[in-house]
Amino acid sequence: GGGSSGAGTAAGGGGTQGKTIAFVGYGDASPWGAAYNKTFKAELASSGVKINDLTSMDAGTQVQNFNQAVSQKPSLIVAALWDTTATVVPIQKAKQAGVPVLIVDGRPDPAVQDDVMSVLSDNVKLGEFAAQNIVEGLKAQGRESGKVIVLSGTKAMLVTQDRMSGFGKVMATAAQYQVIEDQDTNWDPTASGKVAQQLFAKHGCDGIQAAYGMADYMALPIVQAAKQAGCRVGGTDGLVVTGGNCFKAGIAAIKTGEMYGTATEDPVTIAKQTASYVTRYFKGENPPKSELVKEDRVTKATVAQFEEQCSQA
Amino acid sequence: MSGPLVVVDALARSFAGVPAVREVSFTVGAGEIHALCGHNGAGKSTVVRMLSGQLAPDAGRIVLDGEAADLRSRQVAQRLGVALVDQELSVVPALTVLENMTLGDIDAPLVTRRRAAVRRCRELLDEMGLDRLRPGQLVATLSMGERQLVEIAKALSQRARVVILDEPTATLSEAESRRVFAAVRRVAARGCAVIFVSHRLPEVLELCDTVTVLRDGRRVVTAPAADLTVDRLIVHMLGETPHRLETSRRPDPDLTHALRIEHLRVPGRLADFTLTARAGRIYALAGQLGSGASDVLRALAGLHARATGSVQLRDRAVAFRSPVGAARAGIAFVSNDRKGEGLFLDKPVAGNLVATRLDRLGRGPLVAAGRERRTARSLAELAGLPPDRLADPVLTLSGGNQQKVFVGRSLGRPDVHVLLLDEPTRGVDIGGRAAIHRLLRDAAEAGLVVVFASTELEELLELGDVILTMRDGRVVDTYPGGADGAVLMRDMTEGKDAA
Amino acid sequence: MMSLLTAPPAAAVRARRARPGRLAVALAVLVVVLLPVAVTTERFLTLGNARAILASAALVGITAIGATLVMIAGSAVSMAASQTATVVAMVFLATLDRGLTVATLLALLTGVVVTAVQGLAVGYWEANPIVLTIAAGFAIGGGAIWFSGGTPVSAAAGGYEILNATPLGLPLAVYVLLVLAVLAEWILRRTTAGRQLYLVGENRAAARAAGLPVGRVTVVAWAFFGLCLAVTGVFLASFNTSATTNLAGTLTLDAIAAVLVGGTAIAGGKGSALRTLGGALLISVISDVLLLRGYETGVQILVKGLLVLAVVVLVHLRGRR
Amino acid sequence: MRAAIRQERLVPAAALLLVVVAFVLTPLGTGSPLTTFDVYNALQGFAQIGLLALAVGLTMIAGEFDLSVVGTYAVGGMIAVQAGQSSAVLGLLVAVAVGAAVGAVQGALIAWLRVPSVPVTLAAYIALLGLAYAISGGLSVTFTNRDATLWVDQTVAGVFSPRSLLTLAAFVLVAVVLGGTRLGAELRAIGGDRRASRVAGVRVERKLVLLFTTSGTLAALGGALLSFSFASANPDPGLRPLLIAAVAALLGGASLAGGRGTATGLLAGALSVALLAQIVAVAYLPDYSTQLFYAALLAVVVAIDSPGLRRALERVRARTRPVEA
Ligand SMILES: Nc1ncnc2c1ncn2[C@@H]1O[C@H](COP(=O)(O)OP(=O)(O)OP(=O)(O)O)[C@@H](O)[C@H]1O
Ligand SMILES: Nc1ncnc2c1ncn2[C@@H]1O[C@H](COP(=O)(O)OP(=O)(O)OP(=O)(O)O)[C@@H](O)[C@H]1O
Ligand SMILES: [Mg+2]
Ligand SMILES: [Mg+2]
Repeated sequence: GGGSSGAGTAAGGGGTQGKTIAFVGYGDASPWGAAYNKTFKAELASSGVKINDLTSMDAGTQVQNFNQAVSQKPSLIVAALWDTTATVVPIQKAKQAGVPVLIVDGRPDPAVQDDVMSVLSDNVKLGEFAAQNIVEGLKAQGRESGKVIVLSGTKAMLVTQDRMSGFGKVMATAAQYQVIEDQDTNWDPTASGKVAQQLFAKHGCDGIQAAYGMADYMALPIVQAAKQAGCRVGGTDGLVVTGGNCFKAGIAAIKTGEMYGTATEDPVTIAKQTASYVTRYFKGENPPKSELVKEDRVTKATVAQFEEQCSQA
Repeated sequence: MSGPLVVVDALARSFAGVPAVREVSFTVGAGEIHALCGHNGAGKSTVVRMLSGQLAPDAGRIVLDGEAADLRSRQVAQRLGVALVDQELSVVPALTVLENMTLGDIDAPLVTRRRAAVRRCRELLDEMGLDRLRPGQLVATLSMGERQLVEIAKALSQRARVVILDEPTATLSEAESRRVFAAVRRVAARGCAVIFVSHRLPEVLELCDTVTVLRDGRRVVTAPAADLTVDRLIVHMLGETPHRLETSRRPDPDLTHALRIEHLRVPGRLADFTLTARAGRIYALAGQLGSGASDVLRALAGLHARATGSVQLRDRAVAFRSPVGAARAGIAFVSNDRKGEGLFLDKPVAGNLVATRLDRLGRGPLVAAGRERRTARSLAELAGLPPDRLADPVLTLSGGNQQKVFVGRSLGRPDVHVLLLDEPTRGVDIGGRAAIHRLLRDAAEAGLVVVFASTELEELLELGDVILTMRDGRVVDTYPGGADGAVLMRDMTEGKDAA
Repeated sequence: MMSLLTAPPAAAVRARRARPGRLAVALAVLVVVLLPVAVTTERFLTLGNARAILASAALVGITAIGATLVMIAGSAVSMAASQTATVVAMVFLATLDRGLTVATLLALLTGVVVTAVQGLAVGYWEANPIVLTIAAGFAIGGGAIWFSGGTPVSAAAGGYEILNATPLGLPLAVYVLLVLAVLAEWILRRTTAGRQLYLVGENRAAARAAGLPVGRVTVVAWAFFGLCLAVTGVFLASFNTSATTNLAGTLTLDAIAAVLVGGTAIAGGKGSALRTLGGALLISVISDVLLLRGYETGVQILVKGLLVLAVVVLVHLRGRR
Repeated sequence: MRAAIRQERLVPAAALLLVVVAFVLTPLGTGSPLTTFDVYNALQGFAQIGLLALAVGLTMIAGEFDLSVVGTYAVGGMIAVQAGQSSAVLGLLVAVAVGAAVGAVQGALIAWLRVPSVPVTLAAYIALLGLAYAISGGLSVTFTNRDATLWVDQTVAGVFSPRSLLTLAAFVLVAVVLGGTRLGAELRAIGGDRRASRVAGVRVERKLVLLFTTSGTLAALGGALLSFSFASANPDPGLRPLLIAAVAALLGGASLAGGRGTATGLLAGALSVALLAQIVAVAYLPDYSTQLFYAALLAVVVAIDSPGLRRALERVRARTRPVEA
């Protein structure tokens, strides 16, 4: 077998026929996961690759399932990680057992970065896009200064941390706009709505000019909270809101002007790219060890272009 | 050993400023069986709880074997040799007989030695006549009487110097009581001091050496049992002689208002029961525990889902397999378990009195507050309850008054045609008992069918217009009007065969 | 005549009760401690903040009002609240294309039916409510994924915006909360079913033996709870404009906390919807003060937990005889 | 009535039997034979929830319900990782000590002030969650002690790991203590009838404090071992571990009404739940099917335990066969 690119050497090459993938992804209870899983399976349906579903919804089960996958010696393990550190040892075990691993979505722990292949969302970029949306939106309103709040996903996750680093980098280039609050709302729409309500009470409409909700389903509650607090949203002087992980309702909000923009990281695109990576890998085409999915910034100007892509989830 | 084993010296205790026990003193010698008598709320159990380490006295002291004892907890009391049968049944249904026997026993080894424990348990059970029980059996599977006997056996088995029994025989049959008495006598003969609380005055006089009578928390008299009679005891307890009830026996000839019970059966409990009970009369079911008397009532009240047979009231079939069906047909039930199956103890007296007629106190789904208040007040008057207590939680009432609330709840309801009462005066003193009997008599006169079950001869004779003796789930005999107590007792304990 | 006779002892009884209990003292202490902290917090005493406190209490409050009835009826707590609200939200959004009224009715129906069925089992079968609702939570959650495939449900049409209206500056949900609280209190105090709820909750065996309609009364409480859950779900849906499986977040425990802080007895028989409203607001005020004072998330949750603990203990000390 | 004694043994035995049979039969569906690794992995799953199930189960036997264990689980894991970077044993000890203290405080409130356990432990859960957040800044904390991580999960005798063996040992210890001393009966007595136990002379308050201290200790130990195994500690594990532990305890024959349950039953319950998860993994069933299985199993527990349902069935039977000799 070829597979010189992968960490494992056993399975690469020889075509897709008869290959098995142990798929240790996010469970269907996560909307992102559901869309990803569906697309990924559909893309590989005709290839003759057998996919063993070991998806799950929490870190503990995932570690179990990862170990289970290793023990079954599949041609490839495809995994999306809930807890990056918890999967360090399982990944090392896979390496010892000669089972190649492909990590998708968020990057793995740096300790095992070199032991795996990866198709990653570009989370740093996604953070940058969010910041660009905010800076652009505020500038378009002609503001000399502005205060920004951030309601982030679970801080414990590398995904969140990477996005915040990209976000911070861009915000640093526009010093007139200042991040005044950064609250962890745990990827929980209700929590982000509640915290937003309180932040508008704390700072008043005048005290907040822009908001970043790390996913569209966290940004939309911010919009509602602002409206309920009597603050203007969008337009020439209203709140500038940006989201992420674009999806249908977010696109609709951008069209109506309630959200300034969002960014992709839609599951369908990355699922297709993963499927293609897997195919290339099995066919011995030596795909690069790590691929980044091309992420895009979505604003009113480009919304039409991404509507289709963002409406899958 | 010189002086008395137990000295109770000017013991006092109040609750929320209201004295329950005032400067009570008495002594009990080794080998003596000492009775505490008094009407409900006289303070007997409060004394017992202070002696057994459940309650701290406000004043006074307890001297055990010449040494002042600070009974801070049940454990301390047990260590000082005080064993207790509480007024409330205190075995744990979730445990086996054996586990209950050793539960909380300070002498039980920390690490269970099972074989020895089983043997000892077996002996104790046999002594109590409980040879049918297995030590490994869950207490949940035992009858109430058996549970009580297990608790008594446990207390008597502890290496105690003082044994206190608070109404141990209230749920026991005559025969079972005999066994308990024998065991108590054995314990006393061993040199224990026994303190015995009971409302059954004849048994008090029979068993005990000395009697102390309490009234309103004060000691009225202490006297040798030999010098007392039931009547004199009653005078001490009440301060006067209660008038006996004269009974009126005017049957309502109108059979259309009758309750017709045909072939009522409850698998394993009631073999076959048929009765036509007329409005205006009081039917007494005489039977010891397990005779089926109380099962007749429970089945009629809808509490036996497995009951079969046919029941008609006023010529209409009664859906008697659920309490809602029975209630809808006009049957009201007063259980023998006032706490568990009767009152809403945290709710005020007024709320309890109207609890079962809320749907009739207003228009549609609403309760009319004024009507509710008026109804509660008139019911309190009817039942002879102090009107100033209407807003207090029932919990704060004495046992007698609680029972009046329980009975009063079913009175004056046009939709109730049948009143079923299981042990209507359990744990109620003589004064309260007469009041409750009066209530039942009035209810019958007002045209209700009244059926009650009791194990007490006096009550059966006093209240029953028709007495049915029961044993082993069957009716032994029926006595319309007047019966001989001795005959009743024989029917209940031995059935007809022995006659 | 009667009142003449009874007046003195009744007064005495009242006097005995009127002595300030340990709780009155303790609650006073709490207020004395909280109040200065609150009023010295910058921006606490502003209209906007009052609005935020009310708004953030609204959804948890609505669920808690329903949960109060269930707890009073002796059915303890439901562990399936958040899953039920989520499913209702999905139904609402998915059926919006049939019009707002139809969608709302279908959503309410879903909430009531799903919850009342559990009430049937608790009321008529005497099923253990906690075990039952853990099972129901798993079933509803798992079933929702099974049917939806995990895809988030977006609004099938518009029309829901009216539910996000803010008449007089307050979100509609706040008004609904107040209406439901008053309605629940009225049901509890004035209707036969409400009064029977307390009796069933205090002593179920006694209520049964007395021939009270234990099953029916329990179902009424659960159905009302289902209605409240459904209302919560509908507002959640229109607030978030789409429903994911984690839409209702920590609603289950938040609602239970509000009911308990309001002093309703976990064992049943005692409680009040208005006090639950107070409990929801108190928790909301606490979170608000902590947020305004700029504590980080962890400290916010920690202090909130400790204060809830303090209130629960205080409330309990009063309830004890 | 008699069903009561059988139930605490019947339910766990039936649950375990059912799941074991299903587990053994999975090859029929998947076509690949079971391996010792499958058993090892199931036992790893058992190690993950076992101590939590034991903690919850013990409180259930005494008629209480400790919601806070999942908070102690999180805090225990967090502390073990932070204090155990240099010495894992030290971390473990500190975590367990904190867990015991947290449990003791709650036990004291519940016992001496007689506050019901659900309100107290719910509030404590919220506070503990906050504590875990506060001491970690809301971030997952990485455990750098690689030796400890490798040690706890190394294979022992093919199917065990030190982690699952420690968990089993805890069950055995509890079983011996409850079965061989007065403690077992006293715990059930407290759960069955608290007033009667008090009258009988059981020191109810002390036992409750001991009980909650134990449940705090077990939960913290469980959390610590899990963090060691994951090489990281997560400040918010969510409610799921608690619910699964409750499922295990209920399948283990404990009842929320109290007074019922044994340590061996709880062991069977925890093993059943772990095996079930393993079946779902081995058979590649979708993740949510575990939820549906739990729901179905709990539904059976609910049905067995519903007196009203039993009565309704009896009523139907009495009506359909009205007269019998
Ligand atoms: N815990 C308590 N709190 C308040 N009052 C109490 C308490 N216990 C008893 N009392 C009151 O003290 C008085 C004496 O009660 P006690 O139980 O000693 O009576 P008793 O003689 O045993 O009556 P009975 O024959 O009904 O058992 C009663 O008025 C009772 O209501
Ligand atoms: N649990 C309690 N809490 C507060 N006060 C109590 C409690 N139990 C009794 N009391 C008070 O003790 C007093 C005496 O009680 P008790 O029950 O003996 O009254 P009673 O109605 O005269 O009894 P009975 O009808 O048996 O003679 C009552 O006035 C009552 O207020
Ligand atoms: Mg009195
Ligand atoms: Mg007494």
